[in-house]
Amino acid sequence: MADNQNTILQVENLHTHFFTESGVIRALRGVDFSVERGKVLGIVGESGCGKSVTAQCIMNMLPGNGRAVEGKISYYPRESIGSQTEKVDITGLPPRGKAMRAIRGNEIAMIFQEPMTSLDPVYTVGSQLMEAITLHQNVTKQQGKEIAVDALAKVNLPEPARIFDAYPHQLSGGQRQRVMIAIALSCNPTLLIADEPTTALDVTTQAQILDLMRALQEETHMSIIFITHDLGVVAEMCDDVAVMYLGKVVEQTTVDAAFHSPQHPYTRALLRSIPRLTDENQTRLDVIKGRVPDPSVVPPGCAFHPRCPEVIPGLCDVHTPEVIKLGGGQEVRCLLYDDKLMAQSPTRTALAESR
Amino acid sequence: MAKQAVLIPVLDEEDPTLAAGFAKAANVSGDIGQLSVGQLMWRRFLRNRLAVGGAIVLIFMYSMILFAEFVIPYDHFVSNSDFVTRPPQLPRFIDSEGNFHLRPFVYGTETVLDTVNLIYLHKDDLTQIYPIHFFVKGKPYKLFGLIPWDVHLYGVDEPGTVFLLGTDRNGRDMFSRIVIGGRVSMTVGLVGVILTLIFGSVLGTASGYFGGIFDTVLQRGIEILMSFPTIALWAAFAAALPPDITAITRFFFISIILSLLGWTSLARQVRAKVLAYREMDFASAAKAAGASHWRIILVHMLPNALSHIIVIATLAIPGMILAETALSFLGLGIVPPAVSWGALLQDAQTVAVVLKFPWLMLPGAFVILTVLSFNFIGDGIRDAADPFAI
Amino acid sequence: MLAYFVRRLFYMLTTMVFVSLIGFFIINLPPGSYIDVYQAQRQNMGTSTASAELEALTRRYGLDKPVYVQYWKWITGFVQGDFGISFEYNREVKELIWQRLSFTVLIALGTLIFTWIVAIPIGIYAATHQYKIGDNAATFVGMAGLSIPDFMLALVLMVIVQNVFGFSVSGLFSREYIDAPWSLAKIGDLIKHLWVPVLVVGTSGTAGLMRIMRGNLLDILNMQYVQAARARGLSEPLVIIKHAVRNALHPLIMLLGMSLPSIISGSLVVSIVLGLPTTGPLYFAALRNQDMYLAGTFLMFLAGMLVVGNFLADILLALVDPRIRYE
Amino acid sequence: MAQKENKTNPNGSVDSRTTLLEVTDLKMHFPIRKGFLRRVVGHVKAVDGVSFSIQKGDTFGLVGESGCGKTTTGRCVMRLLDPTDGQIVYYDREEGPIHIESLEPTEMRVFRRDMQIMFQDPYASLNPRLTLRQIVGEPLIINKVASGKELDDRVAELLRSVGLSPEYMNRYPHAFSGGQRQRIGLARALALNPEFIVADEPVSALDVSVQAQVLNLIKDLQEEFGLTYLFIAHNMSVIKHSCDHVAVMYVGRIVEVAETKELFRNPLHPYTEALLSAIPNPDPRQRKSRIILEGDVPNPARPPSGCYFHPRCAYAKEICSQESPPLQEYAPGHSAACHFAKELSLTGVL
Repeated sequence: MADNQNTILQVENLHTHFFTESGVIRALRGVDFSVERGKVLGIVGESGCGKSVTAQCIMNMLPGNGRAVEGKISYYPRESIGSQTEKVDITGLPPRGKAMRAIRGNEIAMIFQEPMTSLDPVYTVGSQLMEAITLHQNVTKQQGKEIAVDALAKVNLPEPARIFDAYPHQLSGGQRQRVMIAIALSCNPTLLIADEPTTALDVTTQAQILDLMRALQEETHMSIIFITHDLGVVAEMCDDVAVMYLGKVVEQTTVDAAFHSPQHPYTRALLRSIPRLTDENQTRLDVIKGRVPDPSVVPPGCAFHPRCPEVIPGLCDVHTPEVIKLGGGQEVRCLLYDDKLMAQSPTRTALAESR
Repeated sequence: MAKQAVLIPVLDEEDPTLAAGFAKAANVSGDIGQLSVGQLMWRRFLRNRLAVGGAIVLIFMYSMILFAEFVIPYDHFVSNSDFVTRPPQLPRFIDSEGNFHLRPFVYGTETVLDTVNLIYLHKDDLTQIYPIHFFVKGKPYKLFGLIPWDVHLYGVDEPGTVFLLGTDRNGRDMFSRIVIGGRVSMTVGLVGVILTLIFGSVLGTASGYFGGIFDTVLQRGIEILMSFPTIALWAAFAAALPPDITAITRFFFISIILSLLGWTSLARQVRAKVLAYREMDFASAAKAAGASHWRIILVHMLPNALSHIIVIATLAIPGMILAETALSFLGLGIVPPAVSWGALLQDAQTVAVVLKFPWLMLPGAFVILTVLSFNFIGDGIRDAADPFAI
Repeated sequence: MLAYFVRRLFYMLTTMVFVSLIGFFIINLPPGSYIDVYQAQRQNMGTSTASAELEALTRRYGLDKPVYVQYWKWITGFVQGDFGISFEYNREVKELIWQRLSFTVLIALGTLIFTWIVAIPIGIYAATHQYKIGDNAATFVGMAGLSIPDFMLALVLMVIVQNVFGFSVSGLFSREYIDAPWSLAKIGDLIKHLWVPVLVVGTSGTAGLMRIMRGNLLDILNMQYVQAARARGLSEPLVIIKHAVRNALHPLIMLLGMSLPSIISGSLVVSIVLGLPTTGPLYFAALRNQDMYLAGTFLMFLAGMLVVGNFLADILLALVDPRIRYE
Repeated sequence: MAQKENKTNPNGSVDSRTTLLEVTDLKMHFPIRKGFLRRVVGHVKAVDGVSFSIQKGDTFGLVGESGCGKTTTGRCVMRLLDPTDGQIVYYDREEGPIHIESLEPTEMRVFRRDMQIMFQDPYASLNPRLTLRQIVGEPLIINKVASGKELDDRVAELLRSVGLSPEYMNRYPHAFSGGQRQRIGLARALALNPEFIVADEPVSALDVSVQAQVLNLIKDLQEEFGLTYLFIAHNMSVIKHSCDHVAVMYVGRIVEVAETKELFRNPLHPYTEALLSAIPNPDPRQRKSRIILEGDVPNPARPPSGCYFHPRCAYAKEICSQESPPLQEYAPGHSAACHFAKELSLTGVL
């Protein structure tokens, strides 16, 4: 997949650890996924699965005590002359170095979960917008301001010239998130990372923002990594889906397959547990038992096995599943699809019958 | 009540995320849920070496002033004209001829006349050796003012003297004076803090919980009090104390004066906490269950605010000790013949004196040690409480 | 913004009214009337006072009238520059205080500037190097600085200077300049002497400010807008200075007004040890001698300085923080 | 307590379902104070004339966006806030109609046994200093219902009924996760055998998989104990799943109230239509264009004239900015506050 001309970002076997005063927290334990050019990849998972840490790794902005100890993030920038894409190894760049900063905000941009706190309260919207533009584009102040006002207009903010001079506290949550998007898109990035951009917003505002992001994506053909815990938003926004559980991607596939033929038991259980409008009123929901364990006490074998409804004792708690490619580009980390191991399994026949 | 409970299978184990975080913060392994928040904080506190060190120092110093009469070799008020400003007699093990003594000893005193300044100067007489004895019989006294006893911690045989920290200008034993002075200096802060705690938490809680006019008036009052330079106001009140009151009355008045300004910051912080807790759902839940105001304040607010209050109180004590020292140093606090560290330091007001008799500054070292210990403890409690506080 | 300014001004004036009440209360604290004190002092000095003089005094301050009249007479006189007389010096208070007050202000301002210049960079360093050696050292030194009584520090510093450099640093001027008229050389001499009280008074304030700055900055560094600034590609120094430090400084501006009381307090005590011609020695002497008009006037002015300082800090905060400016 | 009796309701008509709670024209205005004298310069009309009634055994949903006043309404009903105006009548099983809004604090305390509340934030709702025994047992202690061994037994029974092991009784809440804490909160709410519970966003702070566990538990307990819920939420899917009737709130007012299915199928208010349209559907094959509202929810301190929704409403006409439409019944059990409820044909999601 890495050789695929359409890949813009490739994450391979990424391990990220946090070194705290009382031990190492293994936040990512081998994350693999890839983002295709012009596509929207949804990363979905429950709290603590490592989806935000993944975003920080791609931006190379881990907090001081965090480090990517293993694995690789390869970024394939805009096509240069001769249609030869040059590969950038993000994990190899110093986080504060010039090379990384030239990518950050310019080629890969990011928007955050809390619109209320992601703008600096003491500077105007305009000055924060100009910060990004003048840093990455060789323009005069006047040109920069034009680009900035344009960017504000592009995200459908009313009276962009007035918003340019406004302070963040004078704007509503939805307006601030639009400003964040304007800042992120002002330098025409090829990849946008959106970390739960609508979680803190009301449902009608969320609809506004999702609508805007979709329209802008269609217009600019940028790629988006859309991180969320809301399966409805994933279905709405994404082309591909990566489902994460406890620091690993357990399934990556197209959005249609994820919702209509999910293969990993976790994906299936997650989909069953959400209330749907089409349900008969007040039926019982299917639940996943237990909860996500702490990253410092990861269960052996498949990390999901203690909660898995399809667990095979003696197999799932012993062997760590590898990525298995199924048809249609679907990839899954589950021993149920490991023919070799399943063949040795004593419960195989029983299971085969039950299927 | 004859309901049959539905048997829903117990699905949940402990929450690993939060529990693990708390366990790490408190450095406990195993069942975190059995330990109360207070116990968790205590365990975390014990890991802080500076704070525990401060606590040990303070325990040591407070026991010293508690058993002061036993610890000191001389009465702190008895002058001795033969030994005016004698330098400290350091306990030694090896004499001038290089012989090792198992029992520590001090040298005797040799007095010479400084013909230029016309004063007597004292120095160690290397020929006289007085071994230090422990638990010696001496002047009778009453321990805690109750138990008559005559045993002292240490002493030397007559005609030797043991002025471990030297003597002052009246030939009084500095060590004895420092220990007795510590009684005032180390407790004035405690009494002041107790008053501060009472004023601060009651007024802060009332203004936060009930709000309204009372709150407004109190907040404005605090602002006004805070716009005085503390020492200046303290000194003004202290100067107004009638001159003919007893030392003990004066001590209590000084404590009250110190807490007069101290309660303001505590009241503000308690108020802020109470305002926060008042909006928290557990207080609403108690109200919904029919709890009275008193129950909500005493069961739900106070225990949660307690760690904050303790931190503020601990960190307020050094301020009061320093203030007493400064006031007494200026002659406005504890006045002779009563002694406190600040009053003792009055003897060391000029460079000339300090250069000639540096040991007169020693009470200051005790001030620093005490204040530093309280600061370390206060900081330690704050660090310990931080991860668990709401 | 104008409404904010007017409101703060109104706050300041009301505070001053209450401060004056407390000042008057202090003047009245010692038992007996000043006339008694005055008379006693005159007699001590061997001069019997003409009863006419006493009567004039009684009339001037309405001492035979009810308390509120006394207060009114005193405060109206006060705002017109009549602060009463000093029994100790037998002079009008206003003749005694101005120079001393201005030196107090000078030392306070010098200390304030010193504290900020030293504490802020150390605080920034400590926060950006949390738990590293530099941070721990700064914390420990800061703690020690908080624990030493000002006057002891002054003594120790004087002893060190005298022993090592061989000159005296007490006072604000060298002997030859004390009575000399103002000149560049005299100002230079003043600056040469000023650093000792500034260093001594500033030590505890610096320690406190450094710890607060460190804490604030650590909080701000976790804010999302700092992350967002990084994500825009800004260099780390720019992120820290432009976004983090700027926001961390705001709470300190509020503290600016609140740190004045301890600076003034410190300068009062230190002045005694260093023999500075500031408010301190005269104020404490006035209190000990129950020279109440002098003491009360000093207290009023010291408090007034703090109230004005608080007011200025409020205005400054509004100028730098748009959330307040556009309230 | 679980027995359901049919009661003659106060109007005299016999109904198979009896009204348990009736709220009429409830208002909660918070004064805005400014300046040195704390003069009142205006009011935040958090709740501004809300009326609804809840039938015994029902789950009545209150839905709306942040700041619409749904939580304030819940707290007024519980008398955790003292409403500015309006009536809250509770039809007690023994004592008949009780006007909650005018009860004295002491009378209210007695009455609190009948109605309880569970909260949104699983971390702020449990006092970290108390053990589960103290937390769950607190209502019993305050009301002197049980003590000693009896208290322990009752707390154990309550913990078991919410799916927690009674062995946890001596533990402190910090050992428990969000979902478990919500169970503990539910156990506390059940302690006095209430018949009415206000569930204020009970699952919005929980992970998807845990949310399902708690929703199921809420449902099971209702069946078991014959509870009536006022269920406050912002998530339309959760509302649809849990509630029998729904009221939609916008800027302190109810704009529409109906039986759940009816509301989702045939919304009568344009705001409801937009709200329904905005729900993200977890099925990529059913993507559709949504109704995108312009602008933001207005500030309840300065609401627009007339119908509060008119500046954002695609169907607004002149009258909408002038007159505030009353909440009117357009079909049996289906009311809306819109001048054109009859004329418009709006689209639902079912």
